[in-house]
Order: sequence, then structure tokens, then C-alpha cells
Amino acid sequence: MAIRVQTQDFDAGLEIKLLRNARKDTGAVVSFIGQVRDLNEGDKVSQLTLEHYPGMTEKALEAIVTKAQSRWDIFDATVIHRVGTLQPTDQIVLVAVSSAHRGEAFKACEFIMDYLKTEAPFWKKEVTDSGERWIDAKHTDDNARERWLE
Amino acid sequence: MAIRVQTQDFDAGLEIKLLRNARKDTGAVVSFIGQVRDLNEGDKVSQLTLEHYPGMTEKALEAIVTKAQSRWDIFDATVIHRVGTLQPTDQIVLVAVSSAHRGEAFKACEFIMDYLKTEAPFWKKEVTDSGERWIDAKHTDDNARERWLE
Amino acid sequence: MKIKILYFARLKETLKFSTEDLELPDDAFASSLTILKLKAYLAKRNETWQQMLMGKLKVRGAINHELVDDNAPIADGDEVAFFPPVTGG
Amino acid sequence: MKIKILYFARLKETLKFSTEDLELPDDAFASSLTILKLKAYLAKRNETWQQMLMGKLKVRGAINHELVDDNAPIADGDEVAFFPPVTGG
Repeated sequence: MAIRVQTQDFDAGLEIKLLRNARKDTGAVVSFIGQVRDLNEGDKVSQLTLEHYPGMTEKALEAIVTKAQSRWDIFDATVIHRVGTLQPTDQIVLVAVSSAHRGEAFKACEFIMDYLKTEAPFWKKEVTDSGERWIDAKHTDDNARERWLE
Repeated sequence: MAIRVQTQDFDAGLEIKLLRNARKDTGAVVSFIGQVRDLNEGDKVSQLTLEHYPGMTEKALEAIVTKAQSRWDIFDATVIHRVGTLQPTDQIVLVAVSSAHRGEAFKACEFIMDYLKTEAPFWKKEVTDSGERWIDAKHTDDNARERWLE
Repeated sequence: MKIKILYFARLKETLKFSTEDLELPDDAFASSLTILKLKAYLAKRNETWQQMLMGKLKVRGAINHELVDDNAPIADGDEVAFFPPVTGG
Repeated sequence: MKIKILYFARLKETLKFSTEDLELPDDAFASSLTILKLKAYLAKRNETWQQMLMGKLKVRGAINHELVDDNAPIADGDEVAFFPPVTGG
């Protein structure tokens, strides 16, 4: 498991390749990349700042990946989340999961993202034409996580 | 939409980056990479040959992506599938999907893979210690596709 | 009627045929030709064809690059293909 | 009892506090301290604290780096954190 919280950008292609090549019986790698959109709730976004809770963040991400590993037969997972000030089209987060077969990797990757969105201590503040504002948590993210509790 | 069937390898990181950067309102890119495993049904695999039906293959892949686009609100998709002779850990297939939000991209990417597995005219033959053999289609792949018919 | 037939994977290898042009008299059989009827017709060639096309192996058909089922009608000039269930990805 | 309290995001910004060390007398209140009781205690500081901790804003709590609910007990030496629902990813 690789968990990183960092200000600098990451090379998604390299991270995926590392997972692919770690085991010769890897059959599937599913990855998610989230990036800053230039538009949010109808407003032009010029900048996004990500705050986090150092110390808790890595622990929360680790716990989420461990939960995914106990639930699906996956080989490994990489989670990289950026903090600090970002611009539109900048990468925010990478979640990549390797496994023997695709079904497990798809589920585990989406599970990790849904839990990251609702349990990992990150907060976004955006700058739009009308000033700065904190982004509110979305009900759709809570609902996305609820699906996994069935 | 980008659909490619080719013998040469591909740069997954580059393809993902192209999708990411095509639109400034892209928020999510989900990708799947399938690669040759060194083990199949308990036997050591030393080589895999992929045959396809030129002319039909591209059309079938296009139809699958079009179906995904009509069903989910995605921006774009890239599908690259290799043919010819491959070795363990070689990449076979890339499916990458961009969208504003993650849920749509995850679903469309998995849908495209499930349909590719059951409707795109590719056939695999592997070389193991006990000789050559054609790989049989799996019921689990049929089941995976059936899910989307609900 | 004239049609083109392609074979892939295990079928191509066992039948030792990858493409053939088939000409049929324009009779009632030709005008009501379907994937299943064509399979049965070809299966009469010999035991190997019988086994490959009408045996245990599931054979899928395509007409003009579209997957079709056994009852799909075949018309003059069509490109027909036979192959085992696909295994890409 | 001594605890450390951290505030994040909108709370940190509005309260103008990111970290504080809080010392409480070792009485019945301290020994039965929970997240909710601590929120109510801090909310008495002034109107802004009242609004931020006991108002409309949903405030989540963590103890020693673990997300907990309002009834979670707080012990001597704990690191407590308050923040709005998370919005990463």
C-alpha cells in the first residue's frame, strides 16, 4: 500500500506502471484521477486550496484501503492526494488498484474514492469571480458511500 | 472518441493525460488497464496471441462506446486494444473515460469493459508448458454484462 | 446468391479455412437462408465441419460486421463470419 | 484534565483558532466529557462560537485522529479536532 499526501504533482502513468509491474499475475489495474474543474455550481473557478489534518489524513486513508483489501481480493493500492493551492485542470487525487481480475479492482477503486470523499479530512476552498468560498459536502457523496453498507 | 486496434504498445499515462486536458471542466478520469498474466487456470503462461476480426472490431468497439455515451453523462472515452503476440505483464487493453463527476466515469468504464469482453471480436490463444490452447469464454463475463440489462 | 464467409480462432485453425466465397443457386433455400441454416449446410461437408459448426462448441455468427443470432437472415452479397465466443480484454 | 483541540477549515477561519490547549478541573464534568458536551462548553465563549459549534453548520469531531460521533467520551491527554464535513477527492 502506498499513501501520499503532498503539495507537488504526481505522474499517474508512472504510478499505474509501478502497480502493474509489481506482480506478474496482475491482470487488471483500475485507476481514478480527480482534477480541478474550471466551473463549480455555475461559477468560474480560478483557484482551489486544499487544507487537511496532518497526522489524521494518512491514517484515515490507510484505514480506507485496509477496509477495501479486507473486502475484495486485490493485490495493492496507491492513493495520492494533493494539498495546497491548485489551478483548474491540476490533478487532485489518484487512486489506483491492482488485482488478478477486473471486477474486484473496479469495486475497490470506487469504494476507496467514495470513502475518501466522506471520511478523509480534506477541505476545499475555491476562488471564483465573486470571491472565496468553502465548498460544502455533498449529499450525493454520502449516498455514494451508503451503497457499500448493504 | 478514440478507438485503436494495434500491435504496438501504448502509453497509458499519456492517453489519460490527453483525456484530462481535452476539457477544463473535466473532473474525473477513470481508466482500466488489462495485462497478460503469467498464470492462467493454474498453468504458467509464457505467451499470448490475440486474433481479431479486422473491420468488425473497430465497429464493435465504437458501438459499445456510443452505447455508454447514450447511457451516462460522460465527456469522452479512449479504447486501445492490442493484437498479435504478447508476453506476461504486457498491456492488452486500455479503457479510459472522462466526465465531470466520478460516478458516471466509473460506470461507463466498467460497462465498456464488460461489453468489450463479450461483444468485441477478439480471441486469445496462450502458450503454456503443456502446449498451445485457445482460451474459452467465461460465464462470469456473461454475467458481468447481464448486470447492465436491468 | 453469393456470400463471403470468414472463420476465426479455433474454427479457422481446425477447418483450415479463413475465408471462402460461396455461391448458392437462387432457390427457396437461398432466399430463406439464415445463420443456422448456413451452419447446417456447411456442417454436411464432413465430420470435422459437423463437429465445429453443429457440435458442442458454441459458434457465434456475424453478418456484415454485426453480431447476430441464429435466426438472422442472410442476403446476397453479405459477409458472414463464424467464430467462438469472444475472449478479448 | 488537559486536552488539545484543533479546528479546521471554516471553523479555524471564523473562530481564528487553529490549536488550543484546554485545562479543565478534574470534576464530574471532566470525567463524563463527550464531544457534544465539549462543543456546548466551548459554545458559551461567545455568539460566534455558539453559531459555529452549536448552530446550523454540521460539525464533525475526531479524537486522536479517529472520526467519532457526538457521544464519544474524551479522556485526559486526548487530541480532539472539530471540522465541517470533509470535501476532498
